[in-house]
Amino acid sequence: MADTPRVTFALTEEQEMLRQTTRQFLEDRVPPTFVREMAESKTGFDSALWQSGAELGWHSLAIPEEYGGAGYTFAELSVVLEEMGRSLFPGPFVSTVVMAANAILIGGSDLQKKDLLPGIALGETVMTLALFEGPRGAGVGDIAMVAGRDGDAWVLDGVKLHVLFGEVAGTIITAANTPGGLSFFLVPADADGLSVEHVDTLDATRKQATVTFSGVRLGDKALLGEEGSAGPVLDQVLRLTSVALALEQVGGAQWCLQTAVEHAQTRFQFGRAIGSFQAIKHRLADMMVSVEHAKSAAYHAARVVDDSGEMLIAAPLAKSVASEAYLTAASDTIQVLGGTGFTWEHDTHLYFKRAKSTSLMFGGVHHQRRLLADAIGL
Amino acid sequence: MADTPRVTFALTEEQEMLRQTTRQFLEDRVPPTFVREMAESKTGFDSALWQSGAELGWHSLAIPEEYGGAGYTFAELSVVLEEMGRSLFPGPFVSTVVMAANAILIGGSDLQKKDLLPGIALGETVMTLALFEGPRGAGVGDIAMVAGRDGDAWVLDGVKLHVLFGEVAGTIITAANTPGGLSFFLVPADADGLSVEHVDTLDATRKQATVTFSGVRLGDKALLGEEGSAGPVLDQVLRLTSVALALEQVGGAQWCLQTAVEHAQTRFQFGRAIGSFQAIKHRLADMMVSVEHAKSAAYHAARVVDDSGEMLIAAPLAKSVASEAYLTAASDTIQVLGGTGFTWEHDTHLYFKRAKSTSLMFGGVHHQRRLLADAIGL
Amino acid sequence: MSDTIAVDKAEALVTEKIEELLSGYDPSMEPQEFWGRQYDLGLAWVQYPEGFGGLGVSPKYQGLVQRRIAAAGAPTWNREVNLLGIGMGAGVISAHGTDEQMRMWLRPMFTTEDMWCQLFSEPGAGSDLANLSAKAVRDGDEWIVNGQKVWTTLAHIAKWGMLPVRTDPDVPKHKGITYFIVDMEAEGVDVRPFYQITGEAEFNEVFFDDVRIPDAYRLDEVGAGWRVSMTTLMNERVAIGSRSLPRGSGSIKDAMKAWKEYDHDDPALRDQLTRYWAEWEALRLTVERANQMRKAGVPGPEGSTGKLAWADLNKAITAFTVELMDWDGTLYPGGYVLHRPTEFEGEGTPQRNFLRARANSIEGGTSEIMRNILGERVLGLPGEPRVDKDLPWKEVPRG
Amino acid sequence: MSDTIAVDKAEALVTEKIEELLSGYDPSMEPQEFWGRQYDLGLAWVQYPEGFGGLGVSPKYQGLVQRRIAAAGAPTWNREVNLLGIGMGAGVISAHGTDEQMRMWLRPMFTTEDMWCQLFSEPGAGSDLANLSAKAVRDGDEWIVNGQKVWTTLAHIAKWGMLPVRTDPDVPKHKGITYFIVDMEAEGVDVRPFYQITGEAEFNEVFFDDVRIPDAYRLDEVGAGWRVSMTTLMNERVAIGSRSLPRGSGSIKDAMKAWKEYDHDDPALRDQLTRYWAEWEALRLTVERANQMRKAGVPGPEGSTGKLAWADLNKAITAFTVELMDWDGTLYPGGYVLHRPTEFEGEGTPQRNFLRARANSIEGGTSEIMRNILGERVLGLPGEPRVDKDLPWKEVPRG
Repeated sequence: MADTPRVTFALTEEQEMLRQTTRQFLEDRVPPTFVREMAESKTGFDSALWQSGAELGWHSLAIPEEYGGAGYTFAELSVVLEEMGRSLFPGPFVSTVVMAANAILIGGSDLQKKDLLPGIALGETVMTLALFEGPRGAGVGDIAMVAGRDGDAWVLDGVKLHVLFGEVAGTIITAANTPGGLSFFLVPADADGLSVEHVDTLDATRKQATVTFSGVRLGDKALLGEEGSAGPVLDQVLRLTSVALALEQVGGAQWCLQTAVEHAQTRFQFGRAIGSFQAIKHRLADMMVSVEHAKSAAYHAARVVDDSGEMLIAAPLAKSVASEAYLTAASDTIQVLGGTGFTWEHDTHLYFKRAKSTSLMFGGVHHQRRLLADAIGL
Repeated sequence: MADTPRVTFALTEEQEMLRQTTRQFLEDRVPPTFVREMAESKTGFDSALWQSGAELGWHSLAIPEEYGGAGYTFAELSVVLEEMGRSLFPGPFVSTVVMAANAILIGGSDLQKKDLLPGIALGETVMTLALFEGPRGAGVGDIAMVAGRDGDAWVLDGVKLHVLFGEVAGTIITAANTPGGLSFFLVPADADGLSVEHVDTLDATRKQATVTFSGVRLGDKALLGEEGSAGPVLDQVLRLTSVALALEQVGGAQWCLQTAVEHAQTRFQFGRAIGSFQAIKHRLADMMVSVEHAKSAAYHAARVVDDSGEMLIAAPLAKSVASEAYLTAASDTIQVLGGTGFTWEHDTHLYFKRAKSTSLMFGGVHHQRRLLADAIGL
Repeated sequence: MSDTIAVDKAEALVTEKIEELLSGYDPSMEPQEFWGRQYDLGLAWVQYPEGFGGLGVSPKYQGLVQRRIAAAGAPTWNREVNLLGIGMGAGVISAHGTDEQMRMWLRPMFTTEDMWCQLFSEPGAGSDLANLSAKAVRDGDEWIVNGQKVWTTLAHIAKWGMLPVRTDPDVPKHKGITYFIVDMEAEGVDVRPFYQITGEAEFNEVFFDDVRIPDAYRLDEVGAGWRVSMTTLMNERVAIGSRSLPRGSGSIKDAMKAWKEYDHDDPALRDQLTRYWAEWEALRLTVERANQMRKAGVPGPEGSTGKLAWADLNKAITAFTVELMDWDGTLYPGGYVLHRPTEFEGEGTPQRNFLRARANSIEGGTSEIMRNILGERVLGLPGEPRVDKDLPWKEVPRG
Repeated sequence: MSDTIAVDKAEALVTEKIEELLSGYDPSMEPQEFWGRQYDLGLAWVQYPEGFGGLGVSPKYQGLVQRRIAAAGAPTWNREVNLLGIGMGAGVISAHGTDEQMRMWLRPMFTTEDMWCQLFSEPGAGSDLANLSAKAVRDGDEWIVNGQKVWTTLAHIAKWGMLPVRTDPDVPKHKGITYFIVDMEAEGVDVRPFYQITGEAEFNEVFFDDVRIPDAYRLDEVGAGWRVSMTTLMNERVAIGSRSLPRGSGSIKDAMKAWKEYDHDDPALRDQLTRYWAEWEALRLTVERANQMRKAGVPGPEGSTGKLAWADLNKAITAFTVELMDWDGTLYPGGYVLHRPTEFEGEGTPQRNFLRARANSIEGGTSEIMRNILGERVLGLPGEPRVDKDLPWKEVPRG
């Protein structure tokens, strides 16, 4: 193993300020009532909110200046992602700004970057990735769709499942096997033969769609980057996605901890605040420990995104540790809240569903640990 | 899966009396001071105690009357095994009465049974099985030693590890591969070319030896049963051994629970008995739950030993569940006792070492669960 | 010897009554009619006195009754339909009620004509049930009730409710409670659905606004309500913890199914699934052992562990099942539909079962309370220092 | 601006002193002599005042000192040799001692000429340290001490001991304690080995029989001993929880080694090992983050979780390592030999490390106490009702 990179955990003043303004904005604009509205809506997308986020600079943070971005790093973006997790931010941010933007940034031609990234940075574009065809979708090996050749055209036939916010994406980047290997195709949402169908989700704040390709014909320009180049790009994008989700999880887990602690301080039973009982107090202490560990793993990962060797370790580490911390935190928060935590009315179930759902996306904890085991030579 | 057998858990009056007399005897004759004496001794064997146990009928319980036994069942033997676990009974009881006796009973010829079993029933014989050659010893597949043929003689060369109480066994039943398959050989302790070497054990109350065969020559009479017949016999013997160990574990776990509860009732800190703190109380409640589960699994197994299909499930179930219950109970008892539990002086560490050691013998919990998974069709 | 004769006589009596019941059974008969006959023949609860659905014999014969009825294909599911009545209410009424009360309530409960519910929890009284603040004030031969109850299962279809309320706020909390049976159709009773994280309103909130209850509907003495409530809860917990199931049924069945359906082969997941299978089986065997020991009259600690062990394990297994579904586990087929079931909801999708199971460690006594009970009543560990036990109820701190 | 100048000046001063120390270093020099020079140059604890082993500058420069000394190949291991002195005692003496006391104790402590031990726990005062009953009675300018202490690390080679004792049994327990430094060679001090489950006597029992301590050896006021003890414990816990280790070192290294040595390939075990690796790495990163935040002056909750998380994880990993050894894990090479180590015992066989780790969740504050501290001091949860806090110590129930 190479030397372990030592990252600086403390936020810069600028990052600290970004956290403050982001949190403040989300508290004002994305209260639980709004989250519920989005959950109950079909698309889960609010264009005004989307535009406001872009105006605050969220979308452009990690996009280089030459492509219309602000030229900051993933460390800045990570602050926003954590706060989004804390507020259960609904909408296609991860699929557009983390997944699609990085697929383009890593895999696209310079022309494509110049063409596509400014729209993402400005909040004009919503994109997503349509990757997997079955429930076991976590990596390149899970993609079987083949792009056929008909004259000058690529022809796509097949069904892609679990496409995040597929209904609101203007462009869907899909992956299919071509003679040259796995390739990414940029598919406009209005392409002939493309249909997008809503599916109901456990976490109703994060929408999914089934995308069906029925003889969708695309020109060579639709190829993102070179034909056959998508495999390693996708690997990188999935690692970044894992880190992004881990940061969200850290934010959500902190909401749970805070909510459970506040309840334990103020709910009285047997003439005492229930937080004075060791059964509750010790559970919350353990919750704090695991949330702190998740933070460390996620913050570390967010600071090594450019170190491809270290990312093989850092990304699955972050996703597995943060998944378990969030799941436990959300589940234990329900328990600490008692009956209240089991009601539709209280917000905890929204976090609980997010926790479970996020942990399963792009490979659950067992899958993440397999990746990690490979990386550490086990 | 076939219908689940429904066993009767309640003890008969006779079994209940057996439990009382066994417990009383063990309290009188096998107090912790005696156990420590045996642990510090080289052989861990006390012939007077051995003889007394035989006089109480322990050795003969599950041996058929035609072979000099009392003709009871494993259910009666299980009562004794549980009480032995509770008192950390030192000595070659499991290796002789469970392992060797059943190898003979299941695999021996009628003549061999008539010849060998009465000695076991009477407490005149100490035997053991020498099976495995490496740390991963849990089944037929882990035996590589080959018995060569030289004229009329079988010639054994090799090293058998982890032979329980090998130093005090008069006869060592070993397993080696012959042209006909895996075969058991009865080897007298004084055979030429046989050497037995003491090894130090984590649980000093259960001795082990390394047994080296250097050109040990044996006649056909040394074969236990038919040549090549040992495989299925060993499978059965190992399942019975697992059940016997599970019963011991249940007895030991109950000692831990009782010890921890008594300490929690009488140790005061902060002006209160520590058992009044939820951290301790809830830990003990959980310990009780897992001990009760272990009991159920072990008692069930002890009552289905003659149902070969059910034993495929019941034996690994019992060993895996009882191993985890005992390990947790012993570990948590140290924690409840605090510093006291960590001293050499207090008996808890003897149980803790027994718990760990027993869980690893003949396949740890992961191995047991693999067996169980196979049996339930996973 | 005379015992044996008595046993033979009792068995003969029960058998005779069963014959009579079954000889009159006709598959076209309404279940309620059949259960009425069963009650009248003393076969509802054989241990109850004659005239109250019983024959005054040992409860062990009830098993015989149920087996014979089931074998004949006659209906046996009234307990499931009216669980809170037959499973809990009957025991409480027979232990604490007058003959007149038994006569009034037991038969229509058994036939399921009258459904029952249990009005215990309040917003401020969950684990600390004795802290309840719904109150009743005496007015001649009646009591006037005001207050709010929550988590009331099936209150919207129940005719009768078991209702402990505070009748004296000036004495310590356990001493000022009285237990009533309330007519859920009485004026001033308002039942509202209470939606859970699944979107179902299996439970209700019930508001009492000057509801009048005749004193004749009081169970046991004024101020004895805590004792009566404890009988009810004990019955509930034993009922939850002693459900006997076949091997491999319940939530582990869903997990095994998902393992096969999703064509898994990862040995790490297999090990975890096997571990759950083993724990579930050990729990099942423990319930079986406890039931046997209870019937044999030698109940041990194994009888009190079921509810706690089941809650944690069911939560874990349902969560693992959804994990086995990978991306499919992130779906919720049909979406969340706020609705109000009219009977106990059966099993649903793995995702729904996973969500529903979150309440297992809360409903019917939280796992924390169960651990206190096991620690104190079974293991004999001392209680905690109490700040609320001897104070007048109205002076207990409430945050 | 002036801050920057001050910083530059401090750094220049420290650098100058380091140059002086290292220019006088000669590899043949005895470590104790070198440490004496380091002390005299103010490089022992740079933040302490001049004349007491320091230079009165920010503690952040100590890192520079240590790095330079290590780079020069000069000895740096005095902290490990005299951990209880340098790691805990120094902080307590500098916070609560007089100039005279600092002069007497700090230098020989730093050079390791005088070893130190900590005499806190008693048979009746473990988690409840404030319940201690070893007592001191004043006799003119001296105090006479009687009582027993346990779990005293290295008491048999220590010159000085940190000793809180009860000086007033008539006030509540936290108020009647006074903190002394005791000469372990004084008459009436009896140190006996206290064997642990590994057979080692890393700890001792210490008996005090009319031991006389000059009043000049008292730290802080009479009755202030609880406060002084808390400073000591806090130092200890932070020390345990903030040890910074390279990735993959410590107990996970043994586990990885066993995995390879025993040629495992079962993916279920691999998953478990990877899980431990991940938890260990997350703990390591948390310690690193906490240390960074502490140095940056913005300590957060991550700074208090290390001891608790480490204890549980180290226990689990050492147990798993032995599990990976299968039958070999049932051996104990060399057997149990009751003996008394003269310094901190290093790592041993996996089996020995497994046994030794059992104490991790007990020593230096049990995990239960650590969870109380995290819950109350970090999360702000209320304490439990206390029956012992306001009573005179002698009236507190003791079972």
